[in-house]
Amino acid sequence: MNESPAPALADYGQYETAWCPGCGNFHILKALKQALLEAQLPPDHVLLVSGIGQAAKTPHYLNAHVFNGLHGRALPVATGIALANPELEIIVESGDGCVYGEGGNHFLAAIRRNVNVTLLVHDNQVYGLTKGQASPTSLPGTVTKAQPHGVFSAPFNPVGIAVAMRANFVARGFSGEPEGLSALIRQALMHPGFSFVEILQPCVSFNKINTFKWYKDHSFPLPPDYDPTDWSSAMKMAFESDRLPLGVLWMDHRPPFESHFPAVHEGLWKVRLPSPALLETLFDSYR
Amino acid sequence: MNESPAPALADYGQYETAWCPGCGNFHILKALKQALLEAQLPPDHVLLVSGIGQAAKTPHYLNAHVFNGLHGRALPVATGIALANPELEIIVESGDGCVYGEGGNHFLAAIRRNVNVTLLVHDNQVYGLTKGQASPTSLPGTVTKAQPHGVFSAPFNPVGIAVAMRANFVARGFSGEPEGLSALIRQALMHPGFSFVEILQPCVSFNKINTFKWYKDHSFPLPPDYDPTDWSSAMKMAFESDRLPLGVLWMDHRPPFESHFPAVHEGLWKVRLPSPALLETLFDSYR
Amino acid sequence: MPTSDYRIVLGGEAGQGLQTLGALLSRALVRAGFHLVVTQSYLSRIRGGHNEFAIRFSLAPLHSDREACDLLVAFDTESLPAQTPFLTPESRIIAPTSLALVHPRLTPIPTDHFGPRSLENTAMAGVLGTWLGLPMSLLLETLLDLLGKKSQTHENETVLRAAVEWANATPPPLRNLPTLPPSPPRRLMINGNEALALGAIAGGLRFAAFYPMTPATSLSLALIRHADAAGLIVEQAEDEIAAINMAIGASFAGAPSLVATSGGGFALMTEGVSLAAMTETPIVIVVAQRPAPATGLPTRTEQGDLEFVLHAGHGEFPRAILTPGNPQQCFALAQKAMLLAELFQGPVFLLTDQYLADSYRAVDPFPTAPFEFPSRVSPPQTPYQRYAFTPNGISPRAVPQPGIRFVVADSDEHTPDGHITEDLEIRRRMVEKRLAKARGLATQAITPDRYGPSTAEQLFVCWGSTLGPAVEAAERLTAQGQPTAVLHFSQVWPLTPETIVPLLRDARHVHVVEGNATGQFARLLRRETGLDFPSRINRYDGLPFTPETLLRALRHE
Amino acid sequence: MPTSDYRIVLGGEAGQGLQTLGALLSRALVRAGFHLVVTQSYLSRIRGGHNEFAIRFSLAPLHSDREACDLLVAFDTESLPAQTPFLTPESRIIAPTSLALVHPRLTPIPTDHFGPRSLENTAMAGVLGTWLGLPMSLLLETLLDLLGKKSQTHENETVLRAAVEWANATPPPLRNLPTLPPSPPRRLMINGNEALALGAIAGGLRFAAFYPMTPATSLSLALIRHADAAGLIVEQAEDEIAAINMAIGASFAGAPSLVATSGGGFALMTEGVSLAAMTETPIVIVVAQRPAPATGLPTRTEQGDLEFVLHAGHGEFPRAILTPGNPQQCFALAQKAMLLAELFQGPVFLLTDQYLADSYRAVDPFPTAPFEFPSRVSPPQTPYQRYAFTPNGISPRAVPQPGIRFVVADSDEHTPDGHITEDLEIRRRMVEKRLAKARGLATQAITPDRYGPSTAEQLFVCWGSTLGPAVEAAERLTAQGQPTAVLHFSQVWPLTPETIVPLLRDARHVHVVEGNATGQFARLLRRETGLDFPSRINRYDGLPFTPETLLRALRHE
Ligand SMILES: Cc1ncc(C[n+]2csc(CCOP(=O)(O)OP(=O)(O)O)c2C)c(N)n1
Ligand SMILES: Cc1ncc(C[n+]2csc(CCOP(=O)(O)OP(=O)(O)O)c2C)c(N)n1
Ligand code: SF4
Ligand code: SF4
Ligand SMILES: [Mg+2]
Ligand SMILES: [Mg+2]
Repeated sequence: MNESPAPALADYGQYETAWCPGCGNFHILKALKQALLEAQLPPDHVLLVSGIGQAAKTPHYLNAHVFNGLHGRALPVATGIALANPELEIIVESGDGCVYGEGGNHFLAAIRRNVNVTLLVHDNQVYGLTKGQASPTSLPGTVTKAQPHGVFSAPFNPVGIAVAMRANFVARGFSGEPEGLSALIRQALMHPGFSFVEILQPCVSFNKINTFKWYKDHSFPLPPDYDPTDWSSAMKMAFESDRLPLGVLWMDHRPPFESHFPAVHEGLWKVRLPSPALLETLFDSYR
Repeated sequence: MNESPAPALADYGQYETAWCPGCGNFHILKALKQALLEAQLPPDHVLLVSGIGQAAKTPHYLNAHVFNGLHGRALPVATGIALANPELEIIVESGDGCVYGEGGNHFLAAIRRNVNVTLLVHDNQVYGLTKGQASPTSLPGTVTKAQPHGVFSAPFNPVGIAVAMRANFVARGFSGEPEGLSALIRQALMHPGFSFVEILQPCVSFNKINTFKWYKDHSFPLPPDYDPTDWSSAMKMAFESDRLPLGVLWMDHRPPFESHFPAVHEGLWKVRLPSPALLETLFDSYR
Repeated sequence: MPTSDYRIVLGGEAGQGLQTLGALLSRALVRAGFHLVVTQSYLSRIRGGHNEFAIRFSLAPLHSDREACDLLVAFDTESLPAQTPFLTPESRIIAPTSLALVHPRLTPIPTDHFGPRSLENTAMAGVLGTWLGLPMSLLLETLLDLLGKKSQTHENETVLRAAVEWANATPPPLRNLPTLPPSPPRRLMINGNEALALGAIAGGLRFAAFYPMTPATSLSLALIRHADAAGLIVEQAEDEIAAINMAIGASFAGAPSLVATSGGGFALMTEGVSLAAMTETPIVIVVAQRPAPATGLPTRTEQGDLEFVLHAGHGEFPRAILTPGNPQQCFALAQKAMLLAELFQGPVFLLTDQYLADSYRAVDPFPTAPFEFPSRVSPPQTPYQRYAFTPNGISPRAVPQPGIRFVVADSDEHTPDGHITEDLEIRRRMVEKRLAKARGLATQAITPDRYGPSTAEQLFVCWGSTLGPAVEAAERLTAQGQPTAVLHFSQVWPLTPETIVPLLRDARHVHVVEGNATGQFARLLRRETGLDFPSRINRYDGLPFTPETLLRALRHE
Repeated sequence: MPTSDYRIVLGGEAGQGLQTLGALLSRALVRAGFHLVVTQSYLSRIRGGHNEFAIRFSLAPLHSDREACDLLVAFDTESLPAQTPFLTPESRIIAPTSLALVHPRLTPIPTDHFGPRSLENTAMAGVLGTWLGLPMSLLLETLLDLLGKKSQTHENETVLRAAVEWANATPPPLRNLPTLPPSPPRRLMINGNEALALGAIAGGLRFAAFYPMTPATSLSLALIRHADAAGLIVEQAEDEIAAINMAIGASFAGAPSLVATSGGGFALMTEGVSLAAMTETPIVIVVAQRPAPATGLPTRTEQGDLEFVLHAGHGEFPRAILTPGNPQQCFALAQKAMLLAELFQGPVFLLTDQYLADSYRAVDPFPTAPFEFPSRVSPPQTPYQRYAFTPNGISPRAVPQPGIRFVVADSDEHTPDGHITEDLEIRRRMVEKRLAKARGLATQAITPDRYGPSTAEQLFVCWGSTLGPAVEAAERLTAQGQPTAVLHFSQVWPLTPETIVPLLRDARHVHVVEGNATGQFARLLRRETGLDFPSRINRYDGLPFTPETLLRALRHE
């Protein structure tokens, strides 16, 4: 697929952002570019899909094709794109509110469907862009303007659910460790089918609990001998909640959804009108 | 709460249904009435909420208060009702398409929120009312008019996900064993917080794979010494897929969501206009 | 009462094989060269309940069903009371002997002599087909085609043969039958949804996503049947929101795309409609109406969502709404909708209803003449501006692919290169750019069709599926010396007052005919033309208009 | 240029404490007895970007903001170019010395002499407050109230005192200041969303569900602040679909309920709107508009969703749409909306926009006069029919509770007892029953308010938040010898032609003023009254109307 010259870091561009100084998103952006570079994916082969939120602004800050859609709806858009043009490297990038809140049903469906898409969730455990309400991953007791007596709902464990559903590739990274993160993103990009990287991302403006330091103190790298193809140990790791393991937790090798459709491979995006003869055949099925 | 005389089975009424002869729904309806009777819940203390589908017609076939809402949206309706009037015994009754398909996001949120509602899902692994398309629980390879080459998506395991999310009460019943089922429903009704009973329900018209016999052959009762308060064995059981365990898989005792709100207990449903003095106090917060 | 055509009503419970019998008979009638209209009345359940399948056939083209029943074929006891209002002294009734029905004009059919109860419908097809004059070979061939790869072929054939033999030996009780056409032309028996599916394929469709909802599901199922042959992908989504967003994604990537749903599912899509408009992504949205609000009556018909579809989606943007009146228009307008969406890069609607979706007609094969699809910007074009300002608001379209730098689409307000902006001067210009496309859409608007004598002083104004009943009612009135015409809108938006007003001003008595309670189209006409038509004929009990409803409404005026 | 009022613009980056400074100053001005209008212009980001906070205050009541800037307080370098078009020769500029701004009429303020950079805004408040004539005690008390339980109280006080001392010793550069009012009345400083929240509470609200969306979120946050005192539950839902369904559930169970959202979130609620109508469940839906389609401009204003809200939801059913023009109307109409929803048992809308939602006014305390809430059927009533047929379409309402047999609500078409039916005669009657409520709603419709001389030949017609700018523009025109009036619709649906047409026919020159590009309300007026007003004044760049915009539009006509 790659006919363009090998990309350099500069090809991914450099843009002014609307993020707060010190925001965890900066490192994720950097890690993403690094991963694209290492995977040798030229920007015009990459398509970024996002929803709405601070995380979801990421696609505007590097060179690539972009579809920045509705809050919560990036995954179905990416599914449609993946079926229409499987030659593109499709990355979905959004926040915890977008993917696990508004878009929760699509998260489940995307795991089940297994289209060849990489999902990067910037999980800051808060709704950043709308100024600090609780998100599905906020810890119980978290006090916000919208939850003045603290959060009462149990937090959603995206990594746990993804492993439990045997998603094709499940990893957790930390924006405070961009090197490791970029390696995870690269692996996710290379893995066929649906790949999911949950990224711990400090929000310096609205999340005073899950800070850089908190994440540092509450995470650890998976041991070197960890086997991500062993589902029962993956389940154990994925449900660790005191300290969060970082790395590739689980991978499977289900055939990507697209592989079931011959039409995908000719490229649905290449408009092709049916011949009169074909239409007549279709008509005949109504006689 | 129970001020009415002890109910008799006849109090729950007897109605003509629109179901196919032989449908698994009949036994569920029977088991539900039996459970209400055993739990000594008079019909006017019971409120049934449903979505749209064959299963979701159940509330029309017995005596109770009813809100038969939109496809997929029974759980949020029930949440609102539970907060407005916690005196009512609230039961949500719908199909697999309704709860895990259209309503998937609410299923996740309801587990996290833990309102005092009992959810009964009639899981026939198919969309019955719309004539036989695949549902989220359809087995891979199932051929339907809408999936002529068979289902490609991985099936959703509702019981697995509910246990993984530590839902407050998780059980699986089988409409072919109405006695056991009614006992499960009764336990679910008595358990505070969110209780979920997944019910295996043959659809004789559209599901030719998961028949009565198939369910019989592919299920087994949990062993008598099974401990539903041990999460790791619950996880193991909940992810059994060759043969499906029947019984209470897991229970927890998180405080119901309602318990966090003092206003719930006075009853939001009793309309109460604020006094002029109270309003003046509120006004003063804007000076 | 015209005698050149004949109408049969099959009545019975869901699950009794009514549809198979109906399909077999009507298909055989079409193959024999008859024109025909088939309507179905069914309940929202899988088995039981009284359902009806009505076949009206004729040598001459038909516009619509009618009410009178020439032959009632009863499989349940409810059929008789249900149809009694529509029986005439000439009407006849047949029923399996086993039903033990009693009626002076009844002929019982010993269907159980020909085979098992489960094949009663095949037996009835043999008897009835023969009495209608259809040759055994035609009945058998049609039966075998319908059974397809299903089993029991041999058993069915035996039953059919026995029934035909008996019928040939029995004096037919039927009266006033049209004679068999001499040389049968090649015609299709097709319903509105199937015709829409074929039209969309002919218009370049490559991707569709759907969530099942009556009466739209059968459109997606028709696409699925043709998917392999036509190179489509049709995906059942987790919900309607996913369906429209998938289709928008596929379309952004270059695949002409469609979604089909009914009112409640469409309600969930309205945010996506607005997204398609903002990102300027082509999409065709089929809304097959049924009685609402909310779940309403899933298997019945209504035209209650016109204003909703016209204004669905937050913010302001152009759209087109096509409202075909019969399967021929379904095909042509679905093809046109695909083109309009691609040309104007935004949402285009096909607004139909259960009646049109489900009722079958015999039609000549649709035109397969070459169809021009707009071409796209191809690489390299550096830098590419997805939303370049142009006088007509249409920016040259590229789809994301290697070599183009870059195709960027945004649901936020954006600069011409597609990136998010909060510059308010650009905002203003982008609003104007998007709205400029309305002018182009207006130039492509379909002029309403006028049917009936040019001298008519009485005019039925209608849209969508009411075409047929209105035309037949007008013909009957004209024949009775009350010259009546029909003005049918197969596109209800945009409306072009310059062309419409003269057509409306001509008539002295205008009746706006709509399958809703509040007269939505009449209101829209007033808004757009200033013309107010106080005479409204509305139906909102879930049944389609018939010519007779219109005639009665005029009498009661 | 009126001199009886004064306008200050604070300009700076998000995160610089602009809002705290603005809140402190404006609150102190209100406590001092001034009338005031505060508007904010901010970007969709948390830090950085040029934002503005404008305070216009006066001894006389104010209707609206205006454009000219009497004093610019600059915290960033972008403030000066941004405000230059609005500076007059009398205007003054102040800025922290550290910004090193250069301008002939600039007075630099040595804010870093009074405390650390992080408390620059407190320092500026001390200086500016003093120069505006506000006593130290008032500034300090207001500061402490604002800080509330926050820390740094002591440090802030020190800075404030130092700044006030310096300002007292420095000749004030400000010109043409209004004098301090003699005896300050008790007034609230409140924005549209807060007033809606209070009005809803006064109207009996007990439950609200929401999903955050600018500019609606602050309404739910205001409810949350008052929840414990007023005995409400306000739940953040997993999405907007859940929000409206929760509210419908709570309302069905008896709790008067509300949801607040903006266009995109509302799009997701439209199926729920239809559900509320079909189940006849009271619900108040607040739609705070922002520029669309799709995500659009989240922090800006527009009136682009009128037609969408008017027709949202599949099927036909009555609704009311209230469109308050200022915080007083927000309070009164939110209260009325709660009542209308309960009386007519269905969806009632409050349609506002970012401008009204976010801009503050000084208002007299709202009326707390007793408010009558409809009573409900209480047990026992056997058997209870939720949807009993009545002449006005309103069925006596019971809520589910022990003793009542049974309260059954259904989204399918239903019999009077609430159970699903496919009987088409009942369908027809239920349609008529639901629609009958439209007549009752019409009797309760608010007549539009007319402002200005009765002799005026020129009339601005407007709705919602355009009230203020229109009234001020009309006053200025009238003062300039061009008698102009305003007809403001604080309810846009239902419209009652009998009352409206005479009000509209009077004027010779009618200009329909709307914050959208296509003139939605003008179209609606034509549809409902037949009157067509070709003169339209539209704004759609994301900014609110100002009196000046209207005057300029007239000059360019
Ligand atoms: C349908 C809809 N509902 C709500 C919003 C408002 N909204 C914008 S971003 C956001 C939450 C963002 O949270 P998250 O996805 O966690 O992203 P973050 O800003 O934290 O990166 C919300 C609720 C919207 N744009 N659309
Ligand atoms: C918004 C919406 N989408 C689609 C439908 C159509 N619909 C009705 S029932 C149903 C599926 C029912 O499947 P399930 O929930 O499994 O119930 P079952 O009939 O199998 O008991 C669907 C898709 C609808 N009523 N509303
Ligand atoms: S609000 Fe939080 S997530 Fe958003 S840019 Fe600022 S620090 Fe980052
Ligand atoms: S279609 Fe299936 S689920 Fe529905 S009533 Fe018939 S057997 Fe039961
Ligand atoms: Mg977040
Ligand atoms: Mg099902």
